Amino acid sequence: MKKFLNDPKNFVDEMLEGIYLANSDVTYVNDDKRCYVKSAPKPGKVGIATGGGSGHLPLFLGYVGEGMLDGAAVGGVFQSPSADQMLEVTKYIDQGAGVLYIYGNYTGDIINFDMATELADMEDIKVLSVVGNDDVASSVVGEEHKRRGVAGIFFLYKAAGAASEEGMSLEDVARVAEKAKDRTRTIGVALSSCVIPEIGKPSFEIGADEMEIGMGIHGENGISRKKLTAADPLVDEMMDKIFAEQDYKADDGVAILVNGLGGTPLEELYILFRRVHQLMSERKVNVKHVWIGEFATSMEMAGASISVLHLDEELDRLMAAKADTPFFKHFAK
Amino acid sequence: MKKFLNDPKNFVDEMLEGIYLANSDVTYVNDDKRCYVKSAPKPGKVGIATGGGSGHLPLFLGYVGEGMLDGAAVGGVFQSPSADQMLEVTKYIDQGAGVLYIYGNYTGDIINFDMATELADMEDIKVLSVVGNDDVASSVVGEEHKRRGVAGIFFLYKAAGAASEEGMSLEDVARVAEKAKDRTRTIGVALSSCVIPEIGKPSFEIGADEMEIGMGIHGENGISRKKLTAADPLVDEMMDKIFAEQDYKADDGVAILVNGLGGTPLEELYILFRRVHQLMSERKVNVKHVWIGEFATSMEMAGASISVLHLDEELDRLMAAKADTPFFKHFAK
Amino acid sequence: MDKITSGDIAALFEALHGTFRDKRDELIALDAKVGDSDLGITMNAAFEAASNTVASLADNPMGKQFMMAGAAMAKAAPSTMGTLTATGFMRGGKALGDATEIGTAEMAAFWRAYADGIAERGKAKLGDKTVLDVLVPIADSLEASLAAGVSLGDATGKASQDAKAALEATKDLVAQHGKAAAFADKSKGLQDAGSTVAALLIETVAAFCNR
Amino acid sequence: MDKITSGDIAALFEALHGTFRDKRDELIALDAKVGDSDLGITMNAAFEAASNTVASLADNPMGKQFMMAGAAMAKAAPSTMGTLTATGFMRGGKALGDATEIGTAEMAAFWRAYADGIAERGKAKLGDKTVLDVLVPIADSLEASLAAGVSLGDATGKASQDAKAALEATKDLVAQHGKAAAFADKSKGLQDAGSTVAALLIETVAAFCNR
Ligand SMILES: Nc1ncnc2c1ncn2[C@@H]1O[C@H](COP(=O)(O)OP(=O)(O)O)[C@@H](O)[C@H]1O
Ligand SMILES: Nc1ncnc2c1ncn2[C@@H]1O[C@H](COP(=O)(O)OP(=O)(O)O)[C@@H](O)[C@H]1O
Ligand SMILES: [Mg+2]
Ligand SMILES: [Mg+2]
Ligand SMILES: [Mg+2]
Ligand SMILES: [Mg+2]
Repeated sequence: MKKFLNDPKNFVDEMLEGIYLANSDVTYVNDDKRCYVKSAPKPGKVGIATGGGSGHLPLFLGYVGEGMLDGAAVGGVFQSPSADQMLEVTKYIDQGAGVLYIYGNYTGDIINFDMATELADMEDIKVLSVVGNDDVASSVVGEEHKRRGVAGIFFLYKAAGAASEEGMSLEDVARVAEKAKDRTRTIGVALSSCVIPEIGKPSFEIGADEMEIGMGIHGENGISRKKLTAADPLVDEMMDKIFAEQDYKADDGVAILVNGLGGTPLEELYILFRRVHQLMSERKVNVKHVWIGEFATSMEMAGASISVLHLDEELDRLMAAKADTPFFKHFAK
Repeated sequence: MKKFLNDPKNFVDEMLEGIYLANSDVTYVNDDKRCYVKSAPKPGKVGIATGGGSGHLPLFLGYVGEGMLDGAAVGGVFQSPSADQMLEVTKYIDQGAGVLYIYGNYTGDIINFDMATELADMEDIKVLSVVGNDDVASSVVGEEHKRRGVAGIFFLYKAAGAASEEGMSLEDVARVAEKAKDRTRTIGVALSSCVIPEIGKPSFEIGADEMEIGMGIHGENGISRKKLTAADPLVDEMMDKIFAEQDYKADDGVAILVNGLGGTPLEELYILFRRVHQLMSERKVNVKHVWIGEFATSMEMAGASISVLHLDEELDRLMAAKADTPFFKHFAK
Repeated sequence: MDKITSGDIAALFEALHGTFRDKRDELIALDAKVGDSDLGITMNAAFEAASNTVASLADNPMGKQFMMAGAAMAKAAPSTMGTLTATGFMRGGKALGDATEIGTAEMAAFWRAYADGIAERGKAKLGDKTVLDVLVPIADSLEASLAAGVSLGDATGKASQDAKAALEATKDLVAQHGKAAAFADKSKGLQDAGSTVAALLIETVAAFCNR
Repeated sequence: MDKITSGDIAALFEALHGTFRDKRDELIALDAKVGDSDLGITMNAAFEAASNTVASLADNPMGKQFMMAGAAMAKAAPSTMGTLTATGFMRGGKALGDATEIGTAEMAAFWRAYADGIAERGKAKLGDKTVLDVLVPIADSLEASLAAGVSLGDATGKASQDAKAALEATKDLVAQHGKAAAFADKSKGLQDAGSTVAALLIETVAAFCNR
C-alpha cells in the first residue's frame, strides 16, 4: 500500500481534521468530526443531509456548502456512517422546515438512514428521503430500485440544493430531487483497483490491459470485463446504454458530468467528453451544463464515469445557480 | 499503457477539443488549437500569457480566465510549445498595455519564450518575463536560478492575474509576479511514475515501497529516494527544507497549496495538509489562504507537493481576489 | 450449563468477541468474493464495542445489557451486518423483558425477536440469500426444542447444527440484496457472508452454554 | 562529391530524416537516462518537417532552403534540441547568403554560424556538457580543413571523426543545463544526448558528401 497516511485507523479522522483546518465554512457537531455541517445554516431553509462512506472525495461531504447541502454524516472508508451520526447532523441542520436525506442506494446506508429517520421522527423533525440510483450498469430497466447510486447523485445535490436556496418547501425540494433522480443516468468504467487503508491490499484484481465497464465505485461487478479499447468506441459503447434509457430528442437539453474515479488524469476525461459531446451533437441534443473532473472517486482507482441529466426548464435553472462549497464552486450563469 | 485515448498522436489535440467543447469562455487563435486564449480579453488590461507542456492539467491552460491569465501556448506532453505559438497568443491578448510571460524554468520553454519575445518585439509588443523556480529540491540556496518551476507557479498566476485585473501597469504586474516568485517555495514527493502516451511505458522505475522526495514533475531526480514513511514525519522532512529557506516569523501570513500529482487521492492531500497546518501553528504563522487539490499534475503520477507563499499585505489582497476560469474558481473573500 | 444469568453476559460477549477476532480474516476473505471485504473488520469492531460496553453492566437487567450491547454495535459498526446485528441484539434484548435468566424459552424468544427485527429493518425475504436464511432456522430450531422440553445446552447445540445446515443451503441461493446482488451469478455456489456470521454467533452461544 | 548544389538539398534532408528515423529509439533511450525520453521523437519530427518543407523548395536559394527548414523544425519540434537545431539551421542558412553551392568554405561558414547561433540562444558555455561541445569542434575542424585546402568530402569526413571524439569526451563532463542538470552526478560517464545529435548530423552530412 503506497499512501500518504499515518495509522490507517486514523485515515478518516485525520483527513477530516485537515478539512476543518482548511475551511472555516464547515464544522462538526456533537463533538464528533464525522458529523459534518455547514458552520452557519441558513435560517428557515429546508435542510439537506447526505452521508456515506469515506474514500470518495469530494463525495459526500464536499457538497456541503452554499447552494448545495447542509450536512453530511461521514463513514469509514466505503462504510456507512451510523444512524446516530445522521441524527446528530439532522438535529443541527433542521431549521424547522424539515430535512431531506439524499444518499446512494446501498443497503448499509439505507438501513442506517431508515433508522435515523425513525429517530428524527421521535425528535419531531420531518424527514423525507431520495435515494440516488443512477448506475445503469447495476440493474436492468424495470429494476431501477436495485441500481447503485454513483456520481450522478451530484445532480440531485445541485438541483435540491438550489431549490432549497430558492426557498422551496420540503416537499418541493424532495420533488425536485426525485425528478433529478428520475432523469439522471450514469455509466462507469474502471481500469484499476484501489486499496482500503485498513485492508492494505487491492480490493480486486484486474489485468494490465483490461477494463471493466459498469464497475461500481467500491469495485462491484460491472457488465463486462474486456481488453481496453480506444476512447471513442469505449464512449460509444457506454453511451449506448444511456441512450437506450431515455428519449433524448432534438433540442432537448442535458447536463453532463464526466467524473474521474481518482487515478485517471484530467486530460483523459476531456478526451472522453469530446466524444460524448459529438454523440449528443449528432442527436442535436444541447449540452447546456458541463462538469468535468473528480466528483465521486474511489480513492486511487483509475477509471471514469459519464452521467447525463435530462434537463427540463426547472432543472436547467437549478443547474445554473450559484454554489460555493469548500470542494465545489460554481458561479451563477 | 492504460489510458483513455485514441491515437496517442492526437492525445493533446483531442483533449483540447474536449476543453473547447466544454467551455465557451476560452477559444483559440490562428486556427491552431494549441494557441489557447480567453474568448473575450478585457480591453486595456495587461495581458498575461503562459505556456508549457501538456500532461499537467489544470496547469497551464487551466488558469486562463477571469482574474488569472489571458492566454497559454500549449505544448505536446511534457514538451514546450513553439515560439510561433507563443507569438500568436501574445498578439491576440495584447491590448496595448503589453504582455507578461510567466512560465516555468525549463530550458526548452526559456529558449522558446526568448525567441517569442524577440518576435513580439518585432511586432512592437512590449513583453516582460517572470520565470517560476519554486522547487527547493532542484538546487541549493544561492543557485535559485537553476531551480525548476513546479506547482508554486499557481501563486504567481494568482497574484499577477489579480494585479492585472486591478488595472496595474505591465511593470507593476511583473513586479508583483516577481515578488510572488521570490516568496514562493515548493517541495514535492513522488510515489509512482507516469506514462507519456507517445512513449507508452513508464518514464522511470520506482520500487513498490519507495518514494522520491524532491522529484520533478517530469520525473527529474530529487533529493533522496527511500522507503515511504508515515505522512507526518514525511511532511516534517519536506517542510524542513522550506522552513530553512525563508524567515517565517510569528504572525506572518502564508498561503498554502497542497497539490496532488494526479494519482493521489484527495483524502491523502488533506492528511498532508493537516500536518503542514500543525507545523505552521507551532510557529504561530497564520495560514490565511489554502488550496488543496490538483493544480499541477504529472498525469497519473502518484505523489504530492507542498507550496508556501510568504504573504505580505499586497499578496494577501491579491490571493483573496475573485478568479473564474474553466478549471479554477475562487469566490472573493 | 442450563441457564445464563446476568453475571454471565460479560463472559458471553467476551467469547463472541473472541470468535469474531479469530474469524476476522476469514470473514474479510469471504466478503471479498462478492462484497467489499469489510465484514471481518466490522464484526470484530461491533463485538469489541459490545464487549466493552457490557463489561461494566453486570448489575443491569439482562435484557438491558443486550440492548446496550446492540446500541454500542450500531455506533461502532454501521455496515449492513453491523447495523442488522445491532438491531437483532436490541430487539432480542427487548424480548427478554425482565427475565433474570436465559433458559431455552428465553433463548428461543431472543432469536425470534432477533430474526424479526432484522427482517423488518432489512426488508429481505426468506431465500434472498441473507442472514435471515440462517436466523429463521435458528429461531425455528429453538422453538422446536422448547416444545420438546430440551435443555439450553442441547437446544443451542441443535440450533447450531441446524444453522450450519442452513448456512450450507445458502450456497444454492442467488443474492438479491447488498453488494453481493451486484455479483448475483458469481454468488451462486458461495455461502452467504452474513449467514456465516449468524452461524458463528449461535455456535459460540452453544459452546458457551455447553462449557 | 565536392560540392552540394541547390538541387541536392532535398536529398540531403531526406538522408537526415532517415538518420533520425533510424536513431529514434536509440535517442529516446539515451535521453531517458538523464532526461525526459523525448529526444528521439522530437528529432524525428523536426527532420520529417524539414524534409517535407524543402521537398518543394529546389528553386530557392540554398540559404533560404536551410532557413525554411529551420523554421519548420521550430514549429514541429519546440523542445530544447528542436529549437536549438532550428536556430542552427536558420543561422547556418543565413550565413550561406547567396551561395549557389556548398564547398568546404561554405560548409565551414555554415557550421560556425550554426554553433554561434546555438551558443547565443542557449547561453551555455563550452564544457557545460551541451551540444556546443561537439558543434564547436565541428566548426573548428572544418575551418582547419578549409585552411589546408581539403575537399568537401574529406573535410566533412574529418569533421565527423572529430565530432565522434568530442562526443566521447562529453562523457567526462557534468551537465549544467536542461533536464540532465537535475541528474548532474548521474550524467557523469554518459555521453551527452544533444551532442549525439550533432555527431549524427555531421556524420550524415559527411556520408552524403562522400556518396
Ligand atoms: N436487506 C438485507 N436484509 C438482511 N440481510 C442482508 C440484507 N442485505 C445484506 N444482508 C446481509 O449482509 C451481508 C453483508 O454484510 P456486510 O458485509 O456488512 O454488508 P456491506 O459491507 O455491504 O454493508 C450479506 O451477506 C447478507 O447476509
Ligand atoms: N542551454 C543549452 N544550450 C545548448 N544546448 C543545450 C542547452 N540545454 C540543453 N542542451 C542540449 O539539449 C540536450 C537535450 O535536448 P532535449 O532532449 O531536446 O531537451 P528537453 O527534452 O529537456 O527539452 C542536451 O543533451 C544538451 O546537449
Ligand atoms: Mg486523483
Ligand atoms: Mg487524478
Ligand atoms: Mg461487506
Ligand atoms: Mg529531452
